[in-house]
Amino acid sequence: MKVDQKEIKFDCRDCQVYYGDTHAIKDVNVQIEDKTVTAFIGPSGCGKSTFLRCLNRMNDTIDVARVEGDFMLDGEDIYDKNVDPVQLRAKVGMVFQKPNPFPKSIYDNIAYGPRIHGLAKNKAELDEIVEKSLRRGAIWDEVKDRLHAPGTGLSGGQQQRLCIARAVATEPEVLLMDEPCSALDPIATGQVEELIDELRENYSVVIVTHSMQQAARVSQKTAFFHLGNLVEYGETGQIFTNPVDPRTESYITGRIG
Amino acid sequence: MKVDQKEIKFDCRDCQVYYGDTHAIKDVNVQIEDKTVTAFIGPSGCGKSTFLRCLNRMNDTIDVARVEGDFMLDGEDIYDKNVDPVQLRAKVGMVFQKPNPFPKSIYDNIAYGPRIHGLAKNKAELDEIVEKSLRRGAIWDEVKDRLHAPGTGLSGGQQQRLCIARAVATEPEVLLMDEPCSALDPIATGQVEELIDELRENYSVVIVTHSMQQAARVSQKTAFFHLGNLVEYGETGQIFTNPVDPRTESYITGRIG
Amino acid sequence: ARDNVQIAGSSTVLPYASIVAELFGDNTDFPTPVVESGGSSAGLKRFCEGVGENTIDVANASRAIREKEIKACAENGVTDIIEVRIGYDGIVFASQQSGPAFTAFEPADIYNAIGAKVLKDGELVENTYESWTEFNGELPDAPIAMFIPGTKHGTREVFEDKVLLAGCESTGAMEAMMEGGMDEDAAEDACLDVRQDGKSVDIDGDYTETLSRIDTNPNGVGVFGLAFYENNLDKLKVATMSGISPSTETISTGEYPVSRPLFFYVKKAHIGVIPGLKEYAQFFVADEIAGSSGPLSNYGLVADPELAATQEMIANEVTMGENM
Amino acid sequence: MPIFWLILIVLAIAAAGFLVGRHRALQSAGGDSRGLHSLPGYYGWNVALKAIVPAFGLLVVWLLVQPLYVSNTVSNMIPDSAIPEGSSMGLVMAEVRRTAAGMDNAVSAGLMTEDFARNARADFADVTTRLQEAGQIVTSRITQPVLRAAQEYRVLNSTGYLIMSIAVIVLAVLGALYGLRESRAAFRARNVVEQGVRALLIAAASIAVLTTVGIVLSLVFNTIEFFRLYPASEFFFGLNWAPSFSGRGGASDLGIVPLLWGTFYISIVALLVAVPIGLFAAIYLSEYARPGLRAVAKPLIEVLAGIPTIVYGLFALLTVGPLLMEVFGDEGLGWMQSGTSVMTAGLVMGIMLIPFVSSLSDDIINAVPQAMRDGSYGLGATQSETIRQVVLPAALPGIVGAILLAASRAIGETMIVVLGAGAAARLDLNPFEAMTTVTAKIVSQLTGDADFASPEALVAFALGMTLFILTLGLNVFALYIVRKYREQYE
Amino acid sequence: MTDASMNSAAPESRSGSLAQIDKRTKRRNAAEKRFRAYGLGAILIGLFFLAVLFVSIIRSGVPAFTKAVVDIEFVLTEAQFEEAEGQLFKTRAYSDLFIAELQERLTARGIAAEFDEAAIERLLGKVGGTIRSYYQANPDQLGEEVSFQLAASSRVDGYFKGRVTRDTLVDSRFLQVSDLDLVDALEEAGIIKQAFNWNFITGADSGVDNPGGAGIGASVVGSFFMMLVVLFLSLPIGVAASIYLEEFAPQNKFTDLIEVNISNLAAVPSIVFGILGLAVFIQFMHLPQSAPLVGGLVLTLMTLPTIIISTRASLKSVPPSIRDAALGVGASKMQAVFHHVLPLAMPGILTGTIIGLAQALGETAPLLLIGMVGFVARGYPDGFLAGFTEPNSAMPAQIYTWAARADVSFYEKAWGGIIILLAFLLTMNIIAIILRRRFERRW
Ligand SMILES: Nc1ncnc2c1ncn2[C@@H]1O[C@H](COP(=O)(O)OP(=O)(O)OP(=O)(O)O)[C@@H](O)[C@H]1O
Ligand SMILES: Nc1ncnc2c1ncn2[C@@H]1O[C@H](COP(=O)(O)OP(=O)(O)OP(=O)(O)O)[C@@H](O)[C@H]1O
Ligand SMILES: [Mg+2]
Ligand SMILES: [Mg+2]
Repeated sequence: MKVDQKEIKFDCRDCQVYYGDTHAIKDVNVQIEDKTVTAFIGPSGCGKSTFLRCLNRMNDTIDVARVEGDFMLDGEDIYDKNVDPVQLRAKVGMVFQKPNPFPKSIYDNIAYGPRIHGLAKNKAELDEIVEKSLRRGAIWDEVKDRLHAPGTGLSGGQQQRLCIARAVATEPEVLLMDEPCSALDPIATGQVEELIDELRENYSVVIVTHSMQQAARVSQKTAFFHLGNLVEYGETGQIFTNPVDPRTESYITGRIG
Repeated sequence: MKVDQKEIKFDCRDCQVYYGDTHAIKDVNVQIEDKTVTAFIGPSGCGKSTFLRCLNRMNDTIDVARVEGDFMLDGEDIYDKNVDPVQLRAKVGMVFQKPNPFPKSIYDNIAYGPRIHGLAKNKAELDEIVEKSLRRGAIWDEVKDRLHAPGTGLSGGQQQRLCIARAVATEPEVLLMDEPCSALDPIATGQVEELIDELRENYSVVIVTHSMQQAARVSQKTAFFHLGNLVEYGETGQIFTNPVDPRTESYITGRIG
Repeated sequence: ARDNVQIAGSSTVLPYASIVAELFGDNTDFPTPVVESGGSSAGLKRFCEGVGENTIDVANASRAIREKEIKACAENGVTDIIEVRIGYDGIVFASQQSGPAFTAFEPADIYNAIGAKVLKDGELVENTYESWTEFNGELPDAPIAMFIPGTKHGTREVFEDKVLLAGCESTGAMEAMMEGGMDEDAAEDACLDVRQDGKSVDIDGDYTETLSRIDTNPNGVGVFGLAFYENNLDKLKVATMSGISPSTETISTGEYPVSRPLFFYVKKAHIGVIPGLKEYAQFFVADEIAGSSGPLSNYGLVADPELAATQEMIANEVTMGENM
Repeated sequence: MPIFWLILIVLAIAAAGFLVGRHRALQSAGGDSRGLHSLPGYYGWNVALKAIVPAFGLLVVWLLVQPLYVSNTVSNMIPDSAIPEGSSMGLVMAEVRRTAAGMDNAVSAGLMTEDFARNARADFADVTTRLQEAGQIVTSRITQPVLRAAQEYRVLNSTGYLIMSIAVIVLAVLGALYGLRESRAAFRARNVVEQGVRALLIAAASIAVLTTVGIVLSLVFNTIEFFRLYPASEFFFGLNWAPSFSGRGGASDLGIVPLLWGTFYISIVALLVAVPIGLFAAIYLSEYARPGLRAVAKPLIEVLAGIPTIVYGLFALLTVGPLLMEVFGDEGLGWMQSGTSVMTAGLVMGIMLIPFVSSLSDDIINAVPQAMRDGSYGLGATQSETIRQVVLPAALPGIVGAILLAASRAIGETMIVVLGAGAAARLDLNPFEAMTTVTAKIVSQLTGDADFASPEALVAFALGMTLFILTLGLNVFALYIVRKYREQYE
Repeated sequence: MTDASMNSAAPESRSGSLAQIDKRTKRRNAAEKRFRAYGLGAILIGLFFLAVLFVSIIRSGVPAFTKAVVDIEFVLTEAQFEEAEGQLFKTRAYSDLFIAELQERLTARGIAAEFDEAAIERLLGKVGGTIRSYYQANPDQLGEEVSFQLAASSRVDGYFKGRVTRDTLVDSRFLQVSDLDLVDALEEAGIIKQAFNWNFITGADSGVDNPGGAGIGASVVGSFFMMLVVLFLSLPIGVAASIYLEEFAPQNKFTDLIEVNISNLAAVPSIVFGILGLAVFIQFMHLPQSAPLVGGLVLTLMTLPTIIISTRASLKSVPPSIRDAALGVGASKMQAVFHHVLPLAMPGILTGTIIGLAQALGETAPLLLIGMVGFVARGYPDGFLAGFTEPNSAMPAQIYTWAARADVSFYEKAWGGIIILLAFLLTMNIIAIILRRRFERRW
């Protein structure tokens, strides 16, 4: 859809992930561009989340997970031992597949990131950041009256948007979103998609989605995973209209939703 | 779509739910038919999950939640103090919005329900039930080799299907499904929808979904919730093509995905 | 720097030491000494740990220090020790006030009651006596239940020496053992064996524990210190031993057979370094305190007839080995 | 309290360093914390840590070394002839220290001028009386060498402390300055501070190892001594425990087996009481009880853990024992000889251990996410089924920890055993027989009147060592089992 | 149930009215009820034992809070003072003076009973110390009339409390039946009466022949300082160690070693910690003997395993998704732990602390070896810092020694001491319990 001279943000080569003995990601090579929305699609259990979690080293927290290969962010290997995963994660934000708000107030959920990164000089600025993030997460109207109610008392979709707002609040350069709209109604989905579009102007966004339509709407690049392999990666338009690999084609055409 | 002489399974009158001071469900009256799929739609946070949880008294477990009104299942008030919520829940199964597999093996996750209800006489029968349920949950192929791996080590979509399979395994008369396909790819979604269709032959199914297409595909009746009110309830075809309430219309037409 | 006298050792001496320590604090300008309990063994061990402020100055003991201990002391530089005998502790046999009439014992009775092997009809057999009358018709017909000091207690030694061994000899059991092929040492050892079928119960705790056992068992006969018994006259009745009833008088004259001396040991090197140490030792054995009308005797300690010699010894700081 | 002040000064430097470092870092980023690598506070902490850690390190080392150095120098001043017969250099040095301290106090009370105190020619008889007048506790007459040494001691110490104070303060300032220099935007202050915290955490964890080393060291020499006096094979395999009171020598049987058996038996009985009661109580508190009941019952049950064990011991002796006697004694079933038995002690110990199991398990059960319970209820499970099959397995690692803790306490308990189970070591299967435990015997042999160099007293150390090694083995085994089990879940 | 029946209509077992509970459900509900009853039963058993213990403690301990006192005015002349001070056994001299004075006054009042000096001596406790310390502190009162309230002997005290009766009393040098007439007469005259025993709450230990002078106050202070040390060392160290082990430690031999070590330390008999404390703190580090500081250090080592084990268990129970969430917004592991995990684990940590401190507060055995058990009657420390280093006892040690003394009134005091110990424990716990309730939540 867009011209191709974008900078490469993530350059991943020969990536392998093992969970104990299971080989979950096999030989994946992919280059994620800056200021682009990249969609990961593929059947459930094919390794989308796993690969996404590699990009900000969230797999470090799973004991049994083992990651191999090169993951270059702006030319630097993020698995290099000089790299501070914390700094990496501040740069590469993440929205998890299962909403996981902190058992704290809604306000504190959002304010936590800015606080630890020192993004606000004072309370007023923090308030501002919180409001702005909640607005971007399309949840402000629903929670503005109960900012100090616990985040765990929200509905499923609200929690999901809260987590999106929380991730956005720290202004990451790359945002990894694992099925961010799975529990959202069409209108909220639209708002989040708008947010993604807006983020794309400055940042790079990677989104996992099961909705082919959503992938087509928001992404410029699409990667199709299957059984741990990256089967096809290319311009979204081309993937959806003219897939090279027969597996991609059968997945796309088997489309129902 | 179908003729209307179906039996009434659930008859809910003047239902109110409060979370502390928040009035989450307001004056809802709805009659859910037997051998029918009823879809609950509505914007995120409108009270769909809350109402669903009322139908098998899952709200009992939330301290702050208070339920009022009549919920008649086959003519009996399920909130009557003679009613055993355990028996009720065995009859009215539930798939939760957030997949919540037990920290046990996949096999034990499924076998749990049949075991406590004594549905299997011996190990072989239990094996059979487990396999059948996993097949119905469209996850058998993915997990058949690791039935004794922990259920928490599955991918998001796999967990969701595991939970569906788990709910089906106890053969409930009514199945409440809170966004059962949110983390599923189109093919898996199709399989689950097939399951729902199959269940409809004997049972009553209530499904919460954000996908209007899905609602249209699988349901015969649709209820539209908005801000805690049941705005409109009727034949799915009629709701989608010819909504009475302007709010319904604007929600439907605002449709994107 | 430490300003108080630090004492440790026997819990039998502790009551007397606590009386003296309190009075010493009340009557002098020195701070009240600290008296730790923990047993003669632990006390002497710490005493022999070395010389210096972080070691104790005085060890209380319910028995005389042993050669091996003196050697261990010397290895650690504790060479000059002043031995102070403060008096005697009488050991009595008492039973519940309202229990059967245990009023007079001979060592032989005790041996017959709890010895492991007894002479029955001229033959050495496993002790199976159930009741006291079985071997002595004058004793009440009550099941045997004796509470004797556990092997951790110094009292046990006196009990073994003065009662069990004596009883063993006088019943002729010892002779029978030696005839059976044992040499004298082995026979003595065998005499001290106590039956293990529950008729004789070792008490590792204090006399209060023995008292509570007697309280719950009307047939129980327990071994107590004289002072403890005198404090509990309303609960206990005492039995004579070899016809002598125990009292400070009969013990100090040596008529009552079962008693033992109590000691404390002073580290001479600490005298002049630890304030009040010598004063404490002198105060302890002063006539007003340890004499026969002093508070110690009043509490039940049997005053030492040779107290004057002890006083002099302390005044001159005569260490063990130097004197007599 | 000059050291107290020194510490305060260093802390003040650190506090100032904190503020300045924070400020400098902010400034280097143009006043905007967003330009910094870490939160401004971390820069502050970095400076503070750099001020405190080396300075306190020096302080500690100095405080350890200076007395050694001073004593050494001063004791060289004291001729051997000045050490009285039977005394030791150590004692004379104590006298020196006391004299020096007395002079310090006298000077500070104004009874003696500093000059007088320093004057090496001062008449020592005069000093003695003056000190006595000043209410200082002076033992006998102060001798010439002691006075000289005390004066030297004071001088050395005060110069030493002066130098130390200066050095520590300088080091603190230097550290702070170094930290300040680092306070630039790009500096990874958080990582450095976190490294520091991590080092602290590791240090804390290592205390356990140090304690173990300490325990082993304080037991091992006496244990070796014991085995020199008593054959190891008889100790480990002997079936009879019958120490004779020492002094007659050689006749003691010191076999550990009956004691181990008693320990095992009594602990098992105690756990059989404590684990079911504690676990059920925990379940009821966390799952069924109304908040009001829980708020009251839980702390009350915790009080059971705080009642001194001597109370339990007396409870066993005076109440439980006679009660059991009525049922199982000669008048009843005839299994029981006397009130003291494994049963008595085990029951009472079990009561004491209830809160160890109940309170901890309650917290852990409470922490199991509600979603787990919901999942189970949604399938039509009853609450008890949910608890048994979902909640408890999820909480299992923590519960196992609680039970292990209770078991450990059972093994280490003394008073209840002494009063409740008796002092007799016996190998018997009948739980109504009196038995005793290793721990109880450690205590009784250690606090006894025996000759401290005899096997009867030293055996306490060997018992302690053996118990230590046995429980170590058990714990290794438990760890292995827990690991293996944990792999199935999670 | 066969495959066919599962496909066909709903299984009969579960069709039918909800109010009509089927057999299986009945069975399950019965099981549920039983389970619940076991739970409730367990709690009731726990509370029952607590109640039994409490009742027996209180019943035996309450008398310790009162004592029989002799109320009398007394004049001590300068000359008498000088003379008494000149003796070695000064307190005896004072008490002789007092007894003589009392006898005179009684005769003057014409008390109806027969008595002599020995009888009065038997009625009185050890009063010399009190009188001497009074006149030493107030020399200006010499020659003035001073009103004293002095402890009566423990037998007289027992007579007032019903422990000693005319029937059970056996004549001894401590008290004779005939003396009781005098006691009755004095009581009528208002000279002997029962009074609240403040000295028991505030005082220090006394010699075995002076139960009237014994108090637990000094050892409460000793326990207080020990608990300060334990709290401020074991809680931070324990929590820090657990955080390291649970959150940061790599799985390797060294951390396994630490882990095994910690659980092993929990099983080490407490007296062994005393051996360790004696060797390390007193003999090696030259810390003072009988000092609360050393006691605190030993108890810290003893409590650490309890706190570590419970902290680890509760850290383990915090779901990993919370950690993920924090890490996902760029928090460091350290921040995730301190900001999110630790607060959620707080209830368990506090429980461990409560139990650990309770255990430390009631422990005697390790104190035996570092010199805090026995007779430590130094009174209150001068100043806060001195509280850590001056010789002192601790409550359980005090109770333990009292329980072993021959005079029954010490036994009563031991139980009274237990009441105070429990009061101390409860105050200590209440803070932790309030904190714990604030941290409790479910998610
Ligand atoms: N446990 C709770 N405590 C307090 N408020 C709650 C709780 N659960 C839900 N709510 C509130 O009740 C309202 C309805 O929530 P509900 O979960 O029923 O929404 P929903 O329709 O399921 O939304 P979604 O599609 O996002 O899942 C929301 O405003 C929500 O914030
Ligand atoms: N913690 C884990 N331990 C073991 N296996 C795992 C774990 N997490 C994921 N897997 C396995 O790795 C494979 C890839 O999982 P992943 O979560 O990446 O799938 P996904 O593409 O995100 O699927 P979904 O769309 O269902 O979320 C799956 O087969 C899954 O079962
Ligand atoms: Mg996924
Ligand atoms: Mg919902």
